[in-house]
Amino acid sequence: MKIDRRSFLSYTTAVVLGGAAGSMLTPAPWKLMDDISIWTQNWPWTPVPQDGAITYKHSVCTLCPGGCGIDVRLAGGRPIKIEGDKDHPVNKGSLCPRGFSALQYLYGPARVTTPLKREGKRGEGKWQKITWDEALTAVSGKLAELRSNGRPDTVACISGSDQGTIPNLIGRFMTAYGSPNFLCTATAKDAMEQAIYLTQGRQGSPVFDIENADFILSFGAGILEGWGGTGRMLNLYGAGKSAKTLVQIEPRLSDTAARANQWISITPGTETALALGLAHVMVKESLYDRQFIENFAFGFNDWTDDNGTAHKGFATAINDYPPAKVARITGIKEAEIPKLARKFAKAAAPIAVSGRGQGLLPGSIDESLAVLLLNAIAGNINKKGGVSVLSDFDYAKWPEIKIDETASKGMQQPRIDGAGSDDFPNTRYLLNRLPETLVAASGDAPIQALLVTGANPLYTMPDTAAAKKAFDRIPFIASFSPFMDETASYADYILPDHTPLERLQEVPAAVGISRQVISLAKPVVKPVYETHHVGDTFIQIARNLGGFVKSAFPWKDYETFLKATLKDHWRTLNKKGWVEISHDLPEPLNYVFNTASGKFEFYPTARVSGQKTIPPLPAFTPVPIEGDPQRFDLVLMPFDSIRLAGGDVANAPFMTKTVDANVLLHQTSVVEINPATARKLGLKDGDSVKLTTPRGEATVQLYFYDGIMPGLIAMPRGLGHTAYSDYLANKGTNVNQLIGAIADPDSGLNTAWGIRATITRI
Amino acid sequence: MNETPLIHAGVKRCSKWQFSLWMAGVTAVLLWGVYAMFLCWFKGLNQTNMNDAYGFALWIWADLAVIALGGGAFFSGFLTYIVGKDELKNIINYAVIIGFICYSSALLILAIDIGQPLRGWFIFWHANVHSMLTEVAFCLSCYFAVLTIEFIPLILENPKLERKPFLHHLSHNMHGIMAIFAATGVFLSFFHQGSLGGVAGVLFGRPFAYREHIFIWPFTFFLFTWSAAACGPCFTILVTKITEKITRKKLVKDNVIHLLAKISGWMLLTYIIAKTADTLYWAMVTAPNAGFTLMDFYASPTYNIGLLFAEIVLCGFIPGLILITKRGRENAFLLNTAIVLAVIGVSLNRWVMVLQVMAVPVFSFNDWYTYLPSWQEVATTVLPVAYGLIVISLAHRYLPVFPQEKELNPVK
Amino acid sequence: MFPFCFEWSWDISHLVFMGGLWYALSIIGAGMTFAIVKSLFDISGGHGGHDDNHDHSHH
Amino acid sequence: MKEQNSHTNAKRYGMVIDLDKCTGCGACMVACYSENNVPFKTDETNKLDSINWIRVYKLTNNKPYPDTEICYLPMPCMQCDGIGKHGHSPCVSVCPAVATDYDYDTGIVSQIYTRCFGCRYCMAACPYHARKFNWWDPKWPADTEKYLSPNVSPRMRGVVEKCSFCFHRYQLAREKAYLEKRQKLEEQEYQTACTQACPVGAITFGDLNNKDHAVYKLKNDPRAFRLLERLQTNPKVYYLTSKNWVRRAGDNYLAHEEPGNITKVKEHH
Repeated sequence: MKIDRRSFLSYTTAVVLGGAAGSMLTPAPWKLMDDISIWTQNWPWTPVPQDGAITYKHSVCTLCPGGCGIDVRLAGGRPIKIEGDKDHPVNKGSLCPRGFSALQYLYGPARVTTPLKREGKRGEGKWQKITWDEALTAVSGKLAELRSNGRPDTVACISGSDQGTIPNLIGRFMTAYGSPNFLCTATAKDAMEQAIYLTQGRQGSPVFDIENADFILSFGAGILEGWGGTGRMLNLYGAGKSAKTLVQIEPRLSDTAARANQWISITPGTETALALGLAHVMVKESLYDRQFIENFAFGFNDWTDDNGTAHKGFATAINDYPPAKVARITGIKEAEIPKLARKFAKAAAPIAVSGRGQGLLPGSIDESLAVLLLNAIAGNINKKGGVSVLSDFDYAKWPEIKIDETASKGMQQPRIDGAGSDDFPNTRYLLNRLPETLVAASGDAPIQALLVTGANPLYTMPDTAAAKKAFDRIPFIASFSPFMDETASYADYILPDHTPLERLQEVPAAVGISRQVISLAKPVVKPVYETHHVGDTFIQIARNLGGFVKSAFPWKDYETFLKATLKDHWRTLNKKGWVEISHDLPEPLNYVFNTASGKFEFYPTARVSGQKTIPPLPAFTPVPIEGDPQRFDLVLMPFDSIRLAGGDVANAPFMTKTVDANVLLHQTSVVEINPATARKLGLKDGDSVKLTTPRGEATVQLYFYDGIMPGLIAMPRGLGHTAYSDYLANKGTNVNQLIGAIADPDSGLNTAWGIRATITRI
Repeated sequence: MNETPLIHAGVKRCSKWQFSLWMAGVTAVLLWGVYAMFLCWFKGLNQTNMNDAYGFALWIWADLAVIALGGGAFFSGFLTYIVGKDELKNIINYAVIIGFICYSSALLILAIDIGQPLRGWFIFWHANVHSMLTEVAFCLSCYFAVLTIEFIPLILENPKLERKPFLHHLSHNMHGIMAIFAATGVFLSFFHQGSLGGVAGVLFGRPFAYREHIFIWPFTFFLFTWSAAACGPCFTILVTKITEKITRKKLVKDNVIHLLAKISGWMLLTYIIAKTADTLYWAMVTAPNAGFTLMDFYASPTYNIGLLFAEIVLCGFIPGLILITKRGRENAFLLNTAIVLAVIGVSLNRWVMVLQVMAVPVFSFNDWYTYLPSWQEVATTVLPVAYGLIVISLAHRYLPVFPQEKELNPVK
Repeated sequence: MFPFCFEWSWDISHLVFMGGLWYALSIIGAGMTFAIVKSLFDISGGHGGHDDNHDHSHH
Repeated sequence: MKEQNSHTNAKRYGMVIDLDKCTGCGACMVACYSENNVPFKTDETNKLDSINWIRVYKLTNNKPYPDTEICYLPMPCMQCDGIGKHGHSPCVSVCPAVATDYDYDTGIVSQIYTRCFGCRYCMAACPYHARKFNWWDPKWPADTEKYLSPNVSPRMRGVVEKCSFCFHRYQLAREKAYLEKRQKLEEQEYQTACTQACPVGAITFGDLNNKDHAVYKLKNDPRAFRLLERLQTNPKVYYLTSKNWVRRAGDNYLAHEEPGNITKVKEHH
């Protein structure tokens, strides 16, 4: 056999092919392929979480005023999971979706990682990173300049809260500096506090002993959706310890209404009439607490004052609210009203609560008062399972502030928002009045510098666009937000605070709970970015300003200040995480009323002080609503969802992820409408429509929901952000933008529960 | 040696320019598909409009459809080599080429369709023998190997290649044992066509797809194999007819076509009778057991009862009856109508067994799921069509695909 | 696929299924090996080609 | 898919969800995201491409105002036992690459992400839509990867994932018990993240075979039912409801059929 070039090639090829084919029958190439394949799939962008020993740290969630205890799970010191703290007296392990998402507030694209100085136009989003020294110098410099001009009162501070050491430290700073303009976001609590003050003459937080009640009559309160502290309320509901019976009164089948024993739909804005109507039945049928009325009530029956003038009492006044009339006003079946009144009155421990949804908006004083009086005639004041007042935690007295002449002059100036003035003597803060005052002022703006901390007014204020315009008049805005929120993104300087899991602070009292529980939010991780505790920042600014302002802050830093404040409690708090200060509730009834009469005033005499002519007895006047009914045939009502944060702290990406497509669809808010209403307008489920109110317009999509009163459109709060990050911005519509504020004639607080609206097909 | 022409002597082919122009056009479409394919590979399946409810969509339909239509290869092979219908040797080459195109396309589409193409071989390596898809993948790849083997001798008969002694011998030797390969192909096809039927039929969580008792085994298997055997040859005839139209030449004698058509007709008719029995049992027993009425499955505007009618009567009984009658299949118009209907019918059946399975809501509180393919999905599905045209064009131009061509079209 | 993969078990389903697979693969492999080897043998086996009068099915 | 004989000692972990209690707050979903390193995108409103191991559905009774009722229905993976309770769940038997498997010791259906090659046959098989596909590369922007749990491996694009009943928690509990030389796990030692997170305690979790576990009794509650029972998927997730319309919504019924009567017959299949 001759081997030429060709056959040599053929043989070689055959050998190579044969060898290759042969080796394919061995595991080697396959194993190799397996390894290569696995290796190629180790994509660098698929993270491999670092392992480490699992430990737990206890802390308390400060993402809302609920004050829930949390357990933070750490792996090698890295926080990896939030869980509810089963031992914490407030929430006993229950936690809301926001609490579970807390790690997404610690990390994420919404955070401000260093101090920033605005470049370009306001809100344009162009920033220059600056050092803390530069940032503090800039703010201190501006404040020093205004002070040296003798106008410290032109500095305002907007805070998310006025409870606890941080807001108090900032309040102290404002006083030492010389400005009365410490403003705070108002909530339903403010209206309840006023109702309590008017009837009982006491200052303090209203508390509802849901723990011991057996019948809850809720006037639209989102009992299971964030009202009264989410963790606490959900825990009570789950443990079956809360009321055996829940009656929910609101025009929309909310999640609370869905779980209630009875849902009573009511024409929105007429809740006061129903409360008075129920009182009417209870009085007529003698279903009230005689003992309480006889011994501790003033103005229940007709009375004559010292001048001999006869006054109608509450029992007479409610003659105006017979069931037939109330049924007409509220749209509730007439027979239902006495039935409900009897059920309420005959329950062993009934309680009536108000505050729409999560109680983010104050609402009308008459309504809060009417609901409180309903509790009173049931003899439910300062009783187990009733309504009482929790005095603010008695903080250790700090050294008295010495103020200089400039500060003293400044403090004598009237507040920018008119709170506490003759018009609104009982109101502490009226943030919603700030924009109009700013716009109305001629010449230089009455506010020259604005400090914003723990609040996001450019998102939460009614008629947000108008608020933004008003803020344009303020030459200097500094934000202390840890997040690039709407207000921070509109500021000139951002001096970022720590986020809740990095920030030391105490939580003085959980909202609504009838015991004084102080918890300590301990940092679970060292600050991740170049942020400063807002308390330290203010102490530093005070030091920079020097003089009396500086000497008002003798503490090295916030931690020293907090320890000094908490004194004996510090050790317990540091060790245990919370301390329950015994509070003897219910207090003996004769001790608790600081009214002129020394009694519980059904006829609140405090309401007649000043020049105002508010009829003292609660009466039903429809809570006004903006818009011409001829032009706007429907009513837009915001609602709160537990999966959406509607207040100062916005959603974490995880929360938005839970939101259903019938709430948000891509970039568009989905609004609920009764199918009957929509069909009348010739609209279909899923139609895109233009929603117009007197304050603005938005493109929304319709969702046919049978559980909403015809004629209404419901839109969730908490969407429509323009700042933060891609995970939140430009998703849906901010309902606040479509609704203006309506001032309560008594308190000046915002009562707008909705606005007239119309929809047109696009 | 370089003087050997690429094109066989004695046949007429279009000019180089005409051919290049045509190929350029088809290649452009192919490249569009290739671009979409790379998008899917490098960016992931977010390029598609599939979703968690529609995990199987256009691609899986295309897979099932091309495998059914490519069934012409195994069934013609079966008839030719095993049954011994010698006339069919005049069309078997083309059936093999079409089968090759269909099966390679199916494999390509599968490679695009899976989320982790680099792990595609796990289906072999970590095989779960209970999964229909494993059986499909195994038989599909083996049968593709068989089709390649069946195609190779034809390629080797290109005048230029045939001059190389090794290739010449290889071609000859492969021919010698072709019956064994064909038999293996038939064996494999029976399995994977059947398993493809099982793919939907075993889904007991999907009442629209699920079949019980003998209707799952052997019926779902039988129905798919039978329908592929019935409609695959129809597709072969259809493509032959189209090729004849385009080349303006008669390529296969009528008696060959009529024989294949007649066999297909009987296959189709028996299939559709079995399918009707299956549908009746499913509609009257299986579905009601799960709480569904037949009309629950056809309650959407897209998926209405007309679809069932179209599949069974219009594209089943009618073409079946046309093809079994001598007058029907010998009338050009009726024959063409019947083969087109049969091809549509089997494609429709595969569509229903993939997309409607996904569309039907199983929960009473869910709506019908809707799906419209993205352009990337369409492009990658058109890609095999362009690829097929290219292969057919090349094969027709350079290979002796139709043994009767010279006889039917003598070059003057 | 192979007995050394951990999914493998010596049960009836594996034997039938994998048996079928390996059976098909063997036929394909053996057939192709036969054709290739025979062709190699044919070209190098002394006589330059086979009988050219064979009947190709499609001629 | 190797079946083991020790059915008697085997555990069958399952869940009972009280729909009369669930308020639809979504805490279970968020706790699950966090526990299991579930990724998030900028737009998650298309629920058909949003990865949720447990999803809370909102059902309504479709009655007009004011007789409308709603009910929230959290739906994790049902961990089906399959026809005849042999572990042939709809998904396990179809996976061509054994990337999903039925564990005969716990009854939990696993998913091996590095084994899955993304054919999505299991998704087509699952009537509960419990299985989710990674259509995108998961991304953890701006340091968020720092909070990822080391106990659950993050998935990659192109693979299917689903609820595992927090199987890693089972493994950790078993490890702990082993170190403490214990054979048995206490009921509270192994609980899923959603069970633990539910702020109203609507979810109960445990061994359905163990008389001492709460789920053992609850599954026989007259209010108990399972989703799509008629398909014989044999889920290990039970639901409690006092409302007939909810029960009806949980399966398919012909017009004349009543929920209670149908399912009992099927038990013996």
